Amino acid sequence: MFTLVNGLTTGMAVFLVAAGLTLVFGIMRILNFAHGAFFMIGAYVASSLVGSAPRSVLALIAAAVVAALVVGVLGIVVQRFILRRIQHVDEHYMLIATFAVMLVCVGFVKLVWGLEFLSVDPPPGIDAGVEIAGLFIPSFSLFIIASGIVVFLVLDFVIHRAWAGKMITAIARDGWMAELLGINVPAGIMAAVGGSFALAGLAGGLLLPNQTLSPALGDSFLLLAFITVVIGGLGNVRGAFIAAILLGVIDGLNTMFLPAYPGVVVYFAMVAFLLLWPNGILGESRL
Amino acid sequence: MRLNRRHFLTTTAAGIGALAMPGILRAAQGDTVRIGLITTLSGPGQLYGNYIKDGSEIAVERLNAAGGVNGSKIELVVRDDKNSPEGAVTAFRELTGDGIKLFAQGTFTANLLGTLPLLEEADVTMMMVGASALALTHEAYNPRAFRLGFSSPMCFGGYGNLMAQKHPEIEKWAMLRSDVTALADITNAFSNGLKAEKVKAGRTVEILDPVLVPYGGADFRNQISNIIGSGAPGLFNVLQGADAISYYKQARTFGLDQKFKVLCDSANEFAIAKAMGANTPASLWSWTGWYPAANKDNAVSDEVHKAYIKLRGDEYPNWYIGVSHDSILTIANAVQKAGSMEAAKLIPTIETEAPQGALGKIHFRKEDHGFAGDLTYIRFGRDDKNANGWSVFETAQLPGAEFLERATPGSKLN
Amino acid sequence: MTIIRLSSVDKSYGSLKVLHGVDAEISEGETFAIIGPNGAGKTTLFKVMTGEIGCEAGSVEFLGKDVTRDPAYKRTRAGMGRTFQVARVFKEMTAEENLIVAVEARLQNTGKSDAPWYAVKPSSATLDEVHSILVRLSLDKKARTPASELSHGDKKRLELGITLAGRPKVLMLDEPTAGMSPSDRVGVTELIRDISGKGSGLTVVMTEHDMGVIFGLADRIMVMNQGRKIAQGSIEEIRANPVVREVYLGKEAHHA
Amino acid sequence: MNRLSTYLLVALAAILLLLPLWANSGLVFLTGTTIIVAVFALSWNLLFGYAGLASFGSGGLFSIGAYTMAVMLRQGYEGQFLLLIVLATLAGGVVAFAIGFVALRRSTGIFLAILTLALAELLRITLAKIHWLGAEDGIPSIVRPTFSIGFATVDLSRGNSYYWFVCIACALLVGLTWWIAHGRFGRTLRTIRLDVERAAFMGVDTHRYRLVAFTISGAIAACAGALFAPWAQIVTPDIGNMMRSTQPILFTLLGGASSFWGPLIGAFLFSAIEFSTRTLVGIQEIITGGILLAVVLMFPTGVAGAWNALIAGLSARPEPAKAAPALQPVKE
Repeated sequence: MFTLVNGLTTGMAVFLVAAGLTLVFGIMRILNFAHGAFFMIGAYVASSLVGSAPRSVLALIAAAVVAALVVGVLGIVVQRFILRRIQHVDEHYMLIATFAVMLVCVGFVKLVWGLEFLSVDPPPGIDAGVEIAGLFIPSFSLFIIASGIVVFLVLDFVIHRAWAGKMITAIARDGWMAELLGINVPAGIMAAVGGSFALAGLAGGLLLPNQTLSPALGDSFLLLAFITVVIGGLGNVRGAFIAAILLGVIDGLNTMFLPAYPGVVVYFAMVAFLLLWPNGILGESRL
Repeated sequence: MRLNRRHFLTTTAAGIGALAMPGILRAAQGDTVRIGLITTLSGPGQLYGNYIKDGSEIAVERLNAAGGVNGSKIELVVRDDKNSPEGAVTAFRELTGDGIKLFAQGTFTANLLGTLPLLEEADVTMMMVGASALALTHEAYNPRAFRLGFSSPMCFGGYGNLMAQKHPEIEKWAMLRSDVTALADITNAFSNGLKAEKVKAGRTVEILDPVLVPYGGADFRNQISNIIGSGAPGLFNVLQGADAISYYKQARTFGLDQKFKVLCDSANEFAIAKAMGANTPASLWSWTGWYPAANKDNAVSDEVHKAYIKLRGDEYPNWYIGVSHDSILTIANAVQKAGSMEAAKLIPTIETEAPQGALGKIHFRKEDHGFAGDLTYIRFGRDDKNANGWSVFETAQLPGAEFLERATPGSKLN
Repeated sequence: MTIIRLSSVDKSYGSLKVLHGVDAEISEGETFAIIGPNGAGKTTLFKVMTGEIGCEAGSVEFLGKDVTRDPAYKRTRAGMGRTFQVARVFKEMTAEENLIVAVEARLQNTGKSDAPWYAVKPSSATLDEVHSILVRLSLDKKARTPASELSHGDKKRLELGITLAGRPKVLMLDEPTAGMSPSDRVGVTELIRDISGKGSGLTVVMTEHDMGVIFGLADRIMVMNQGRKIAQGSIEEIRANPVVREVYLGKEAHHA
Repeated sequence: MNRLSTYLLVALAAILLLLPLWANSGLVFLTGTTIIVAVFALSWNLLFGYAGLASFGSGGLFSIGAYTMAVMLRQGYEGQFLLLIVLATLAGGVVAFAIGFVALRRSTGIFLAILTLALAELLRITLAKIHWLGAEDGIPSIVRPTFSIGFATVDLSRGNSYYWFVCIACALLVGLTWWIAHGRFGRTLRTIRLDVERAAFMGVDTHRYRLVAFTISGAIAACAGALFAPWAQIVTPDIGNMMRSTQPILFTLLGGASSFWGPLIGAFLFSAIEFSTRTLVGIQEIITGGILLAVVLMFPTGVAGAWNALIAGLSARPEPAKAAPALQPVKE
């Protein structure tokens, strides 16, 4: 039972990171190698704002939002000056470009924040634990789970219900037609891209008290987020949500039943998923 | 860590100079004693590589200020091993190709294993900075290399011994380590040390199998609940760097401080307290290779400490600073005494000399070139009275020679 | 002699059923056209014949053999050649290279590869054949032009050439004149008639929107509507068929 | 290929062969490493640039070759060195075939990429757990072998002889890959990358061709790994990590995927950048990332693409000059 709650926590943490990744794919058709680095920058920005001990949950959320804005702007800059220029060449050059952006981001973080570890504590209110049905659950876990669900619901609403989502969907499906319908396509793409990158920053801020900040932070989530995005179906937010929960629970069961090989079953699961559902469990989505 | 601008600019300028004129290194060869330093200056190991570089540079500065070696200045040529054996080999071959015969190298064992077989061919004498893996003085023993580091049986065997002495009442220990096979040496050494001392005192102790954690993971809650569920009052934690801090952080909400009577960290020393500040665990032991406050009567230690504070503005230097300083010092001292840079003369000199370093007298065991310095353990933790939120409560020292493993140069230790 | 036989073919995309028990028999040597309004299921039927997609029920026979489960490449080897609605050629290759790979693929498939195993360059026989196809398609002046730089009509020609290089028994043409200028359209129609003329023995199956092209080429016509076959016969019979007049010409008269 | 490029290639090959006679031994080592990873990148591009399949786990196959060689040399089979190379190559080919057999029919594109990535990571984790293979620290002190080939004894342990052996072996591999890529098989593969359906409608069994390409590419990657083991004289599980798998991708795209020589150009360019910035320690990521970005933005078709465009531009220039001979001042 506890394993399930933990699995859910891990899953939601991964989903927070994967959400932006899958959206960027849905809009621009690229696997963004720099996503982990953006996540890391979000975390560092937020940590500079709240210090090592945030005063309240609100302060943490506020810092996460600012981090999201900063990373969103950074994302737009990257899109405007790098990705857009090579958009029409070959999608694989986008890959190499995001890889290069990742390297630059890591170098940048090392120069600005240094190499020493930084740590931010959960703010008062969610730094203890609660007992539910005889089960001790850290309240920060609940915070992560809640954040994940809120982000998912908001995204799902925006994509499938709200006007903005329909507009973006129209652009992603057929840019020419969208333009004909009077949609400002470049502005729409800009907003969507900014929003997707901002999600990385938001995740960085929200997960700040979860782990330690170091220039290697980006790597710890990137691979799991990649796996989630692929298993869920590229560009498919609902798929990523389900895949993240599955991965979290699988990882939890891994530590319970196969403690000598931590973190290994996830790979087997991924290989199996890919062979069973080569297009992801919910299929690829062009947003 | 603040970026030291002056330092950054000089390295950059030197780099650009070297780019523009490849011959510049050769030109400077004349009457300087050149020491090659190969360490990890990119990727995840860079944190430790930077300490090694800082410590080595402090050593060079101090030695040159004191007149250098037999009147020649020491020049440190620093290269990045790119976190890989082939990166280390590239750097090593480049520098030996430039005529450098004296080397200090450190951080990862595999990178050292890559260069050790090449020492003979280039007539190199090498200091293995801070290296702890057994292989280096056993199956991969090379007479031209000296381990200025603490072997796992020594520092963690001593650690177990110390804990058995300090807490004879604890009869059950839990252990935790990253899923890195090489770290098994550490948990084994700790439990052996613990058991040996217990047996001597006529008591028994139960040591649980280590709980494994994926390296570089982000979420340790499952393992935390496993460990807490074990009911052991003592915990030995062998996670590294960011993993360890994340672990303590996540474990805090589970009431880590209340669940364990004794918390032992393997070797992260002040990195934990510096990151966690006022949320550092209430009390935590850690091994360290060099702690200036425990070496009060050692003038060299004080000077290195002061130089580091001047360089980085940080009062709690990592132990690598002291160890890397002493590595350079040992080489310089040997060159001075032997009056030569040939390994044939340097090796016996290093074997017999015992220069005063930051860690104390630097002396190596003749058979396998292992180092047996003092072992230092510190206990620190949360302290609201101190401005930075934590302070050091006690230190303990043990003579390393008592715990150094048998010398079996050239073959594996059983 | 029947060369292709479709027996009660069913095909659905998800919950949408697009083919309802379609039967058809195509005889050797004839030019057979499938027509119908948009969404009638022409292209789907075409794809079921070529093996691009499978079908849920029914069977496809080619040259007297059941090929329902055979993938496209096997049907191609057995003698089915196909062109696409929007010409698909290998854009990074020159016109000549496009045909070289096609000729070599045929030689390989029929086990008649004449170049030694170590050869890098195509054999001279291959090059001769390629040249003769280029001449026949009036593309010999553009042999070294990258296919991506060819005009729309030339791409169609080249694609036809790739298909012909496979020496098919049946030529499957999916809207061969779609999106062409009137002059190109005439040229391609001429070309198809030239290739499939009496004596060539070549069977042609085509879908087409342009009635002029169909009436100029087809021996027999099959009309589809809403996934069903509603009529089949010669041009005159189809013209006279009241059902066709109602659902097809009636609605689409202004179109044609 | 045009004449100028051919001359350049020959000149470069000559420089590489003569390098140990004058260059610093670190540069020689780096060059040897680069030659091997360049061939590795070439094997990857056989899959990517010709069959249209992107593998993110090629490091795993490199690792299989390297470990096979390291283990066999440790077991004392150095006398059969040439056979060991063949054995390692076969090992890579067999593993690649098995993976391709299961995976290729079901997944292509990004899914194949991620699948191969996961498999390579699994291999790395497994290798790091096997004590017999040295766990994380790998197999050190690998000998450079001495063996006899009937009439003569070849001693690769001395001086630069292994460097020259690597040069010859890699030249053979490049030649083999060139032959595969430019012959009928390569032409057919290209059609599969350009339009897989169109290729099928020429009667090409696209799945089989892809599987064969996957196997050959894996075999060559493993062969490069086998050459690498005695070169570095140590293998560790990290030899097949994610960075290794991204290496050929970077090299290929940097050099130009549409050119056969692209991966080689990319590999040498990348090493040149790394070597010339080796003294700028601590800001390596920014330098490498910045240079990559600059190259991608300036030469979006890779260096080979830019070079070919330059050559095309140069050879096209005389024509307008012919059209208007007298009045045109020559601007160079």
